[in-house]
Amino acid sequence: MSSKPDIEGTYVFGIEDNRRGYALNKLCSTFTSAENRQLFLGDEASYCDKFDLSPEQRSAILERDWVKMLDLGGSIFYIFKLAQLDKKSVQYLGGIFTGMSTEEFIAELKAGGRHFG
Amino acid sequence: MSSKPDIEGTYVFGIEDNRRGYALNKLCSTFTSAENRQLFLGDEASYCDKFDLSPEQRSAILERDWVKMLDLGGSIFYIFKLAQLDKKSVQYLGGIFTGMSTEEFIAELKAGGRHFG
Amino acid sequence: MAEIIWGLATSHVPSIGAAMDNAKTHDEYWSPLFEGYQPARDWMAQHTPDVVLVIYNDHANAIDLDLMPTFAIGTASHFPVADEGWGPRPVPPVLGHPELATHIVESLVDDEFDITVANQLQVDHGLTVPLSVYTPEPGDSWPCPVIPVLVNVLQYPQPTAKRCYALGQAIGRAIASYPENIKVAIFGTGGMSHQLSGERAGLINESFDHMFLDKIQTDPEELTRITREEYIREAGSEGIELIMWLVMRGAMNPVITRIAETYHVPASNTAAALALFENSENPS
Amino acid sequence: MAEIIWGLATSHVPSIGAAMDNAKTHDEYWSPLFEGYQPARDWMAQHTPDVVLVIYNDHANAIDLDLMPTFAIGTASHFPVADEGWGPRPVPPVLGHPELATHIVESLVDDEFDITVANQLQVDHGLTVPLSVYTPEPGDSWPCPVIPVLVNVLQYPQPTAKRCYALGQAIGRAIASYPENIKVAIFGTGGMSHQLSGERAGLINESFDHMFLDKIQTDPEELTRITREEYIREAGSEGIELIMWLVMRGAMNPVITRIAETYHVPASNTAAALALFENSENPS
Ligand SMILES: [Fe+3]
Ligand SMILES: [Fe+3]
Repeated sequence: MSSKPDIEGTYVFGIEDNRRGYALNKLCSTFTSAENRQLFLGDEASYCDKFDLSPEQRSAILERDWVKMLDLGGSIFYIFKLAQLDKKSVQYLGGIFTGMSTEEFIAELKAGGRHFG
Repeated sequence: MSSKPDIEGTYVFGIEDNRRGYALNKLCSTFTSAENRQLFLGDEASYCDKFDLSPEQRSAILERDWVKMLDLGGSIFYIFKLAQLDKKSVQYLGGIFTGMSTEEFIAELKAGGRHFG
Repeated sequence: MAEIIWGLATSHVPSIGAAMDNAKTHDEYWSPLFEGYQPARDWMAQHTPDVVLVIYNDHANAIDLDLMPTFAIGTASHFPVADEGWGPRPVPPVLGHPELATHIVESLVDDEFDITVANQLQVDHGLTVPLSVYTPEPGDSWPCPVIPVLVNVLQYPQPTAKRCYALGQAIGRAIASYPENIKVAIFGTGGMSHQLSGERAGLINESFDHMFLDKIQTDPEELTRITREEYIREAGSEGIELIMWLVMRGAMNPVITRIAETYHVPASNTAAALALFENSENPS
Repeated sequence: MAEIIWGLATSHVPSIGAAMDNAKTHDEYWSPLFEGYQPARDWMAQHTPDVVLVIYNDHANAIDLDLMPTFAIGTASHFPVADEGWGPRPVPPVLGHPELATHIVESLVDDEFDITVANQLQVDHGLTVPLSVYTPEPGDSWPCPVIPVLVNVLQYPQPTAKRCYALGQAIGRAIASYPENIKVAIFGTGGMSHQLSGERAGLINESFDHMFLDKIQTDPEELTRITREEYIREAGSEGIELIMWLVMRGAMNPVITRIAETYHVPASNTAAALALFENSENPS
């Protein structure tokens, strides 16, 4: 019954998504500390155990299934912290989200960006 | 330059008080965990060291100088958590603040409370 | 369409909860207060809502010193009971109503209220004591889901009385536009006159309290013209909690019917009151 | 009486900061953007304020998922630079202006804005990148104190464009009523069109951007009539950050003078723009 707009090809993060994606986003939020980043990289699975992740969220994180993370309530700003740990750029993620290589995605941006509607 | 009203005999906790009393109130806020309550009671002085207290705030806490805590930016709702650790009631504090014994303070309340203005 | 069926104004001092938790309600000290509650409790037990909104303030428990919202609404599916420094109250878990809460937030933000969304929230005595006033013996669960609505009364500048009343009116519109046919009750909590610290600690102002108890029904607009400073001066530094009753009042119809009322001094350091109002039909 | 002397609208993408931090501003990729900044930088260096207000959003750093305010104002005396996941930016500490910030909060709450008070706050690239756009080489300290003004753009419902503009107008009144004779600059940050995730990732809408860049000066009222949905549809899920420019615009006079402007695609995944406006005298 939310008034949140439904826009094709676009995630609009709302209150219900916050609730659904809470554990996933919370986990990523802890990467603002160097100590936590080390802990995660040292043992990803047991780091995940500290959060109340759904099995789907857990495997999306461990398998770096970026689209699934978003589908399961992840917010791009939290998920990006995980990508940074992997030394992946927003352009890398953009390629994943749009089914392109990173190079193709960068080339489209350099050519003026992607146009819709 | 704050518009905070100045009312005799009354603490009005404002933004500047929050800033000034931050460490003191923050310390008291940690008493919402049983573990922290134990730690504090076990060694009050070293618990105090974990917070950026001014020397005056530190001694007000250790000496239970309740009026001074308020004067140094304490909020009654935070300070009361320390009083509870000592098993002191709001009536005990009321007595301190008004220069009465706890019994006298309770008696005034039972007689209809204290009237001003 | 959702509908507000009644509004309850009640003090929320922790010791009222403690009296119930420790079976002291028949003591000489407490029995006048709890006897005063009985007619309202009997009536409410006959008029059960599907969800309640509790307008209250946090007391240095769930809301951090770092970030203090003027108005916040809890959208979670459950709200853990806070440990306020002496262990959590032995009361059932508080369940939320995420769908209605989300609808109210969205409606209020569209209506130009700058709501803070409490996606996760622990609730303290400010919320659980009013639930106990409503339902003294909940057993394993409270009778219905709860939506916490938090108001800053701890740090100056508190919202003005006028803004609180306007928030209530906007909450009323939000509830009226919710598509499900559910019954809602709304609690305005805190007050009456009291002050915990300073040389005026123990302040009670019966004439102000009685004026407020009267006008909250008959002339809430007049109460919105009272300044923050006057609330603090007249009702005490903690008596300013009364502005939260205006949120409840604003959400109700212009004409409401008084079902029950009680006033008692003292409950701990406060004058305690309860006033129960039925939402009368709006002449439209 | 305090006075707003100019307003700067600027994108705040992290990579603009990273380009400066890593001395890449003369690279083929970055030089068009930074060359575009130069005229504005030269003018601002001649017109130095005593304090700046930065309207921005936090990006999952200082604002917790649990409690998300619509509008928050930082009242601290200093704001640590956040570690956003890859260590804090190597920039000077950000000092606040508690007196003016407190005055603004009190004035806004009186004016019926439901401000969250950030008594303590870490600041992320949303605030530090605009400071770097203003002052590329700050040395050991930024040229003046900063007041952070946070807007929720991350979680629907964001404030409406209309409400953001009204907030700006109220900030303008608050600054005008501050008794000290100080000069204030105000930054509206974020935008332009961009979208980071989903199948529309990489979206750029030049015609919307140019329309917005034009009307932010000449017809901001029209921009306030654009719905949240339309901002997201036209400017992308992150392009809705543009509503923060309206806060800046609202704080300025009805007539403002355009001093400099630049527009460039791409800066990372976004269209980046800068527009600098002098606050013209109000015909009174
Ligand atoms: Fe209270
Ligand atoms: Fe941003």
